[in-house]
Amino acid sequence: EGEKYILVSHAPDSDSWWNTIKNGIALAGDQMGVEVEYRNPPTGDLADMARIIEQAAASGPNGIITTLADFDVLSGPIRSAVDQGINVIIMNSGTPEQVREVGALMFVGQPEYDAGLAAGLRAKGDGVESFVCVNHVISNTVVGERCRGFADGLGVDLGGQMIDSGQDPAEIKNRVMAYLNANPDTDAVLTLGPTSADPTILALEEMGLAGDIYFGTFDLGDEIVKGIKSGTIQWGIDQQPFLQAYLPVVVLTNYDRFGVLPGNNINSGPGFVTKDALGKVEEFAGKYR
Amino acid sequence: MSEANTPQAGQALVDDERIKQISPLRKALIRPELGGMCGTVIVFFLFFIFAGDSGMFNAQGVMNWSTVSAQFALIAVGACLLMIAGEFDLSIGSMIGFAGMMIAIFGVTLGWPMWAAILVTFVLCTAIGGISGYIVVRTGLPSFIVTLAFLFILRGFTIFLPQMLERKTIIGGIRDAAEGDWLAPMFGGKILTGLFQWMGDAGIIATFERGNKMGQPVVEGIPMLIVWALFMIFLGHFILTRTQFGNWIFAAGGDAESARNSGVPVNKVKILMFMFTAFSAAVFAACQVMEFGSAGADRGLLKEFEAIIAVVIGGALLTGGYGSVIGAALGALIFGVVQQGLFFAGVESSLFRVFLGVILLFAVILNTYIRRIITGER
Amino acid sequence: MSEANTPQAGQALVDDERIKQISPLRKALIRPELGGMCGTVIVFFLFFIFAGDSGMFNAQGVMNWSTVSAQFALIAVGACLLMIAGEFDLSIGSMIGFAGMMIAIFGVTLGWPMWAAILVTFVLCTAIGGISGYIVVRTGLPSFIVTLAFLFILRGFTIFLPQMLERKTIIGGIRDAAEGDWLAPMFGGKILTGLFQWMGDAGIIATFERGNKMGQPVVEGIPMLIVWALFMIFLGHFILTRTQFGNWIFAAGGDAESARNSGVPVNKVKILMFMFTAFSAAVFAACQVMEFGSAGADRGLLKEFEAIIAVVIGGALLTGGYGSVIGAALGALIFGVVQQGLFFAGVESSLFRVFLGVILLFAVILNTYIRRIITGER
Amino acid sequence: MNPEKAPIIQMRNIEKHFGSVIALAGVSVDVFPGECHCLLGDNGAGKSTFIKTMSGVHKPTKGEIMFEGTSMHFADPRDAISAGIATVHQHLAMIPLMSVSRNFFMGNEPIKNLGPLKLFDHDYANRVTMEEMKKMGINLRGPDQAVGTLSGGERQTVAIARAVHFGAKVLILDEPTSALGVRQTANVLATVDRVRKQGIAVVFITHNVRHAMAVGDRFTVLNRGKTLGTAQRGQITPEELQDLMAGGQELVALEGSLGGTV
Amino acid sequence: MNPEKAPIIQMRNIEKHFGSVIALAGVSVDVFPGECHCLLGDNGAGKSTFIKTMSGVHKPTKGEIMFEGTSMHFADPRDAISAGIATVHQHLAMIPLMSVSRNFFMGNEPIKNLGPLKLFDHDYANRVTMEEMKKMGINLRGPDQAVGTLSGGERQTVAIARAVHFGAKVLILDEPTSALGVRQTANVLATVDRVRKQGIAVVFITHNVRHAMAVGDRFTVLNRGKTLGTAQRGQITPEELQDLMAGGQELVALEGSLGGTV
Ligand SMILES: Nc1ncnc2c1ncn2[C@@H]1O[C@H](COP(=O)(O)OP(=O)(O)OP(=O)(O)O)[C@@H](O)[C@H]1O
Ligand SMILES: Nc1ncnc2c1ncn2[C@@H]1O[C@H](COP(=O)(O)OP(=O)(O)OP(=O)(O)O)[C@@H](O)[C@H]1O
Ligand SMILES: [Mg+2]
Ligand SMILES: [Mg+2]
Repeated sequence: EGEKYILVSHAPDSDSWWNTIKNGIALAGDQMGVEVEYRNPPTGDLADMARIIEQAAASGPNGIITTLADFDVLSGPIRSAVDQGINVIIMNSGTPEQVREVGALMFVGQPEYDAGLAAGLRAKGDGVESFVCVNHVISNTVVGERCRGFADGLGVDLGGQMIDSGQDPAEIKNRVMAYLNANPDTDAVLTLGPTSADPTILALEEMGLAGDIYFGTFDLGDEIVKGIKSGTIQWGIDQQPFLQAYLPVVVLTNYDRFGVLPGNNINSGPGFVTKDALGKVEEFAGKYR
Repeated sequence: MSEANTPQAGQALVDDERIKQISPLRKALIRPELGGMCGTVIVFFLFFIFAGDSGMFNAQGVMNWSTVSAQFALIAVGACLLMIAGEFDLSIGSMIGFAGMMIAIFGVTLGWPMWAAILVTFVLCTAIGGISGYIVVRTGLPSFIVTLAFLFILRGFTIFLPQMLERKTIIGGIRDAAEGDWLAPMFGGKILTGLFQWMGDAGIIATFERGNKMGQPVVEGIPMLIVWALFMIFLGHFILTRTQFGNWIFAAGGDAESARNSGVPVNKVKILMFMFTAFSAAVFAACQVMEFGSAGADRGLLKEFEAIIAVVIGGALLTGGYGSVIGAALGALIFGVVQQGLFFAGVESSLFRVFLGVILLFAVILNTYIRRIITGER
Repeated sequence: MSEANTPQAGQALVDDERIKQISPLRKALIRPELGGMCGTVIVFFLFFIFAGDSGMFNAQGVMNWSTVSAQFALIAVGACLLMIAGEFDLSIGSMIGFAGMMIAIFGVTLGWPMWAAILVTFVLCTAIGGISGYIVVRTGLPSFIVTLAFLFILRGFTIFLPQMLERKTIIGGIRDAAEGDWLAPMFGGKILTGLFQWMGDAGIIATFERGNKMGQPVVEGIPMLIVWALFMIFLGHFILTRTQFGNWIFAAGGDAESARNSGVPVNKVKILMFMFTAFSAAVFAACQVMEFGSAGADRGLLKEFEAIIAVVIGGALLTGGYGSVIGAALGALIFGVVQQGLFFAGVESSLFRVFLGVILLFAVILNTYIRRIITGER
Repeated sequence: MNPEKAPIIQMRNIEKHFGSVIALAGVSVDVFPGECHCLLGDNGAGKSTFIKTMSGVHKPTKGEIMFEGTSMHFADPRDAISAGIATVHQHLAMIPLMSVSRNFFMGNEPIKNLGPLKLFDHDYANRVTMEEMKKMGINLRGPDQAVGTLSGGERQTVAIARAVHFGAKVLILDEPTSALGVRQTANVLATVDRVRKQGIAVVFITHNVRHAMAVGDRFTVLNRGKTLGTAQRGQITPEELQDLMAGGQELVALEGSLGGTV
Repeated sequence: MNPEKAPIIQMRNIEKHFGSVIALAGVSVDVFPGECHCLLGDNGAGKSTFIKTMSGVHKPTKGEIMFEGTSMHFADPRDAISAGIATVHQHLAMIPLMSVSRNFFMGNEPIKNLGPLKLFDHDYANRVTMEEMKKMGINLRGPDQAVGTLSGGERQTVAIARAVHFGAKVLILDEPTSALGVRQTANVLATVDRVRKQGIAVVFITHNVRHAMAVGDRFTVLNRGKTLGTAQRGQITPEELQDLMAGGQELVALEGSLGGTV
């Protein structure tokens, strides 16, 4: 009872996707009767994140849940936490090999590149040949991997198809419109999260392309769900962040209490959310989905 | 006092053999916004050449960069007046995020009628602007530091409040909540839709050729954002050049001590300008949340720099006392056109920042040169 | 000149009936870094109470906030000297990202030996710092604008170059490339590992309890980052207070025109300080990439503000001519301890910004008060 | 000077403290309409501080200001200006980046009402500025010329012209001649003389005994925040005044060649 | 003055243009050791510009500067200072936020070598500052007192003391007395006299004929960037000098009461 866990993410403060994570750990914490803290580098600087992991280790928790956003940067601090006797579970990003290498117990989530790749393969199957990837966090090194994966899945060169949209919704909207105006033969739009998806929906509506152009997005949110429902968006890739947060807490608690541990990594995704399966998603988007 | 010119009292300057004549044409051209005007001409010229056939100058394209420019202009007007009054505000961006979030919290989370949410947010933001202004004039601290503190404080609350209340950092559903409200369309609506429909029907502007909007004109109407921007530019320009208060703004920024001794209520002027800046940030935020239907904790990031850049490109002096609202508006236009134009022209988008930096450098060097001619500064 | 004190030449100030006496104790305490000292004491006191049992003050915890503080201190020293010389640099953060990326591109993408990559990067960054300094002193533009331009230009290249060369915004594998290099450990290594091993064995500090490092001390040694920070603090303090050049830095920032008339080579001093600031950013970047093994396009975001905040908390005057390196280092310590301490204390992390803003405001108000006493400013 | 008239300003026992500095320790001075009242004294004697309390810049720590017989409390310079007190401060209150006409009317803008809006009446301002400057003997290139392009002497003249224009009742000049050349000085002194003859009260601060003797009707000497007394013109010789200004002590003995020249 | 001596500085046909402004249009002046050479002239006549070319702040557009008989090109003020020319500028070159001793040695820091390192010799600086200030009659609280806490007169005195200390051969004073009270002025004039008698050449700028006559050996009047000529002491009356300074024309006619007082 009263074990203490810390979840360290790589996301800047304002990133909305991580809310679901916060809600997930809050719920798991309540249910298991443990204390879980959420920590992140305020500006999303991975070097700061490494310091936070070190700090987390120093405060002597029972376990740490963290992402492996950049193996080079984070493997050192994670390994030394493991060496110190702290149980570590990797969530969200990382590969099974890397997870093994840092000595973590297991991995819950789905690597960004692979998710992109899966999406690309799916789009290729739907006949997509060119696309534009709206990257609202160009300087964030993790999220861009999705675009690369998608391009590789399609089997095309990423080249200039990833645009740096900035984070201002009006600018995102107008940049997407500018791109589509200048490149009218673009087959598909890929957005990397609610921040870029919401204005993109408006851009497509305004250009009369909504439902006409192939539109996929990562991560869910209110507007995305509405978009899927109305047919503007073909699919949203749901990594089910709730699981990425909830399961590690449960697993760690049970491991600490009873020494039980699942035999393998857990894939929280990829879940392609399409028009057909929207009920619960709609209800909980942005909170638990 | 010793930087005295040769001519003595009683002799006209122009009679002075020690000063070469300046041609009347040159004199007529030399105005604070000249740099901005030249920049605008150059920028349009370049993009006509390099992106003329990319759709940048058809109806849709024009609306595209106009909207972006209007956004910049909206906050640039506030920042411009504040800068002329001798202060500046690094919290504009955070204020935008904060204002949007407040509208969402009041209107959606707390379920107030949208007009009430908007009005209360405006009052709140303007009051916060007033507080930072009050701290600046009372303590005499540089506004850089005080507003930097507010940059962090406001952003902190913008992230913390929705998390505490709604367990998420984006609050959506604002459009639904604003349905039927009388005030909301003042920010999120479009005007002249009839005119554009007619122009579309008459073939003056293109209509959609595919998709679910087939037959409708590519531009539906003029977004309220642009209307607000034009209104604020007009208002700012009018206040600055035509009213007593405008003279006080210049005086407060030119030399606060002298202005105070001459009977200008400098503190009042500065605090009011901080409030006006906060007000324009709130207008920006209101337009944004009404158009996009959601408020996010990351809205407005770095907008303070963009506002300052537009103002400075427009010829205002960072240290106050000199500048023009028209210049700031042109600065915003240049900024918007370059940013969108690079997309139309298909330039690698991450190079946008490099262009921005280079343009900024050239613009200020040009402006400094112009200003020295005007004011006889050395 | 008219702000004359009562006493006439020939009479000691202390004999003046019109000035109340200041107690010697108060006089001894009144120094630029006093605010920083008070702040440090308060901050440690508070965290002892609220986070004393959270591991914040065990070996590992101390090393944690020391490292973070050392990071801040490294760039704060450069920013401090530059600010005392009357200018400031908004491009510090972008320079950190740029420098790291250059090391990675030279060392990994182009495959140069690591020492060459590091040295060339240092030369390049220092030269860029020199260029912005040159532009500032030649054009007389405010450094805010010039370095804002460089903020965008450098960040633009930091994103653009790796994308062009490697099609990604992060370049890894630096640790492998640095294997066996003679220069790399100067930035990424640790010293005094023997001592810490002994302390671990002797039970003075905790050791790992399991895993493949069992028996080794939790703190392996002192990272070079801390060594560099201490070295830079010492160097900066020494230059500022003990050398002729230090006097020139104060003079250049206090009043450039007067200093120039008195024979101080003001332009040279300012340009050198810009170069020094760029150099400290490059050291920061080198330590970072060597420790973490990769360079990312988002490294160093907003670090310029953090540097400026640390310097200002440490008592320097934003407008130049006044400040102390020790103060800046204490500012960095406060900043680091508060940032990490809030984590240790388990405070909601989005509130960190709110704390930061509030601390900043209080610190400057306190420092202004102290400064007015010292300099007799009104 | 004009004993039959009542004083327009009476300053009674004015004290002013700045933190730990006591700048004025109880100064009383009366100023009559139509007289030129010279304020003299050492550096730091408190002359500028004194006239700043008179013009509403500082609020006195203690003491009373009577304006036209009634007690006044100026909250800020605007109050003093609208009561009819115009001041040319020692550090010129001119803003180099602004045009001459904007400077001329700074704080006193002419208003043209457009419905509820108060507009700055630029036409009026420009016309008046050009006229007033011509009266002072300065031909401007135009009313929109920036003050920064004027010479020091010209700026001083603008400041004085402005003060004369608005100074309905009292004109205060704080060391207007210290940085001026001979001819500009003569011009300023002539202006003071002219203004005084129009029945306006002038308060004139200077370090130069000769300038004071040239236009002054009464002389008040301040020393370390206190008055050493007021003398009528003709009741005091320049040498006595000189000695008083040096702090009421005999001058430091100088070389023979310098005696009596300062 | 000392015709047997060679001039220490000869300025020949100095011209200086600032953009479209011609500040100096060919000025020639010789300065001899041990003389006090007064530069007089209207506002904007170019006096400050002229001495700034002498002290290395400006490079002359045309013309030649001979120092001790050889042609000199001062690249910046450091060169002039190390050649032995010390200047007190019209706008004081003092930095209020810095301590008196740091200000005193600004640009001329005493060096203590520690191996290859050049250290600022604080002990020496503090000692010398205290001594020099005492010589000028000012007791500081300590050498680390900030200049900002000094009165205007005291600051002026520090600036002059500094110039005297470093001015091995030539001391240039640009309107040092304009803002000073009577006693402070007497003090400065006495200092000039003392320095001159030590054989140092003094260039002294003022608007005040009496101050000039008090200490000057020769008088050069500038007008609109040109010399109106140089006169020896005794060859010219104060009244003639006055007229010359007003631009070579007769003074504007003033009211009877003002005549001859400026
Ligand atoms: N840096 C500069 N740039 C342009 N013009 C200048 C500069 N410095 C001086 N001038 C101009 O040169 C002329 C001579 O100025 P200067 O300061 O030498 O006059 P001065 O004789 O010292 O006057 P004063 O008695 O008022 O001190 C003036 O017209 C002045 O405006
Ligand atoms: N704002 C202020 N804060 C603190 N002290 C001040 C302030 N203004 C003036 N003083 C002090 O008050 C005293 C009187 O100053 P004041 O300027 O009135 O002298 P003054 O007689 O005008 O001198 P001068 O002849 O040099 O102009 C001085 O000791 C000065 O330092
Ligand atoms: Mg005064
Ligand atoms: Mg001069």
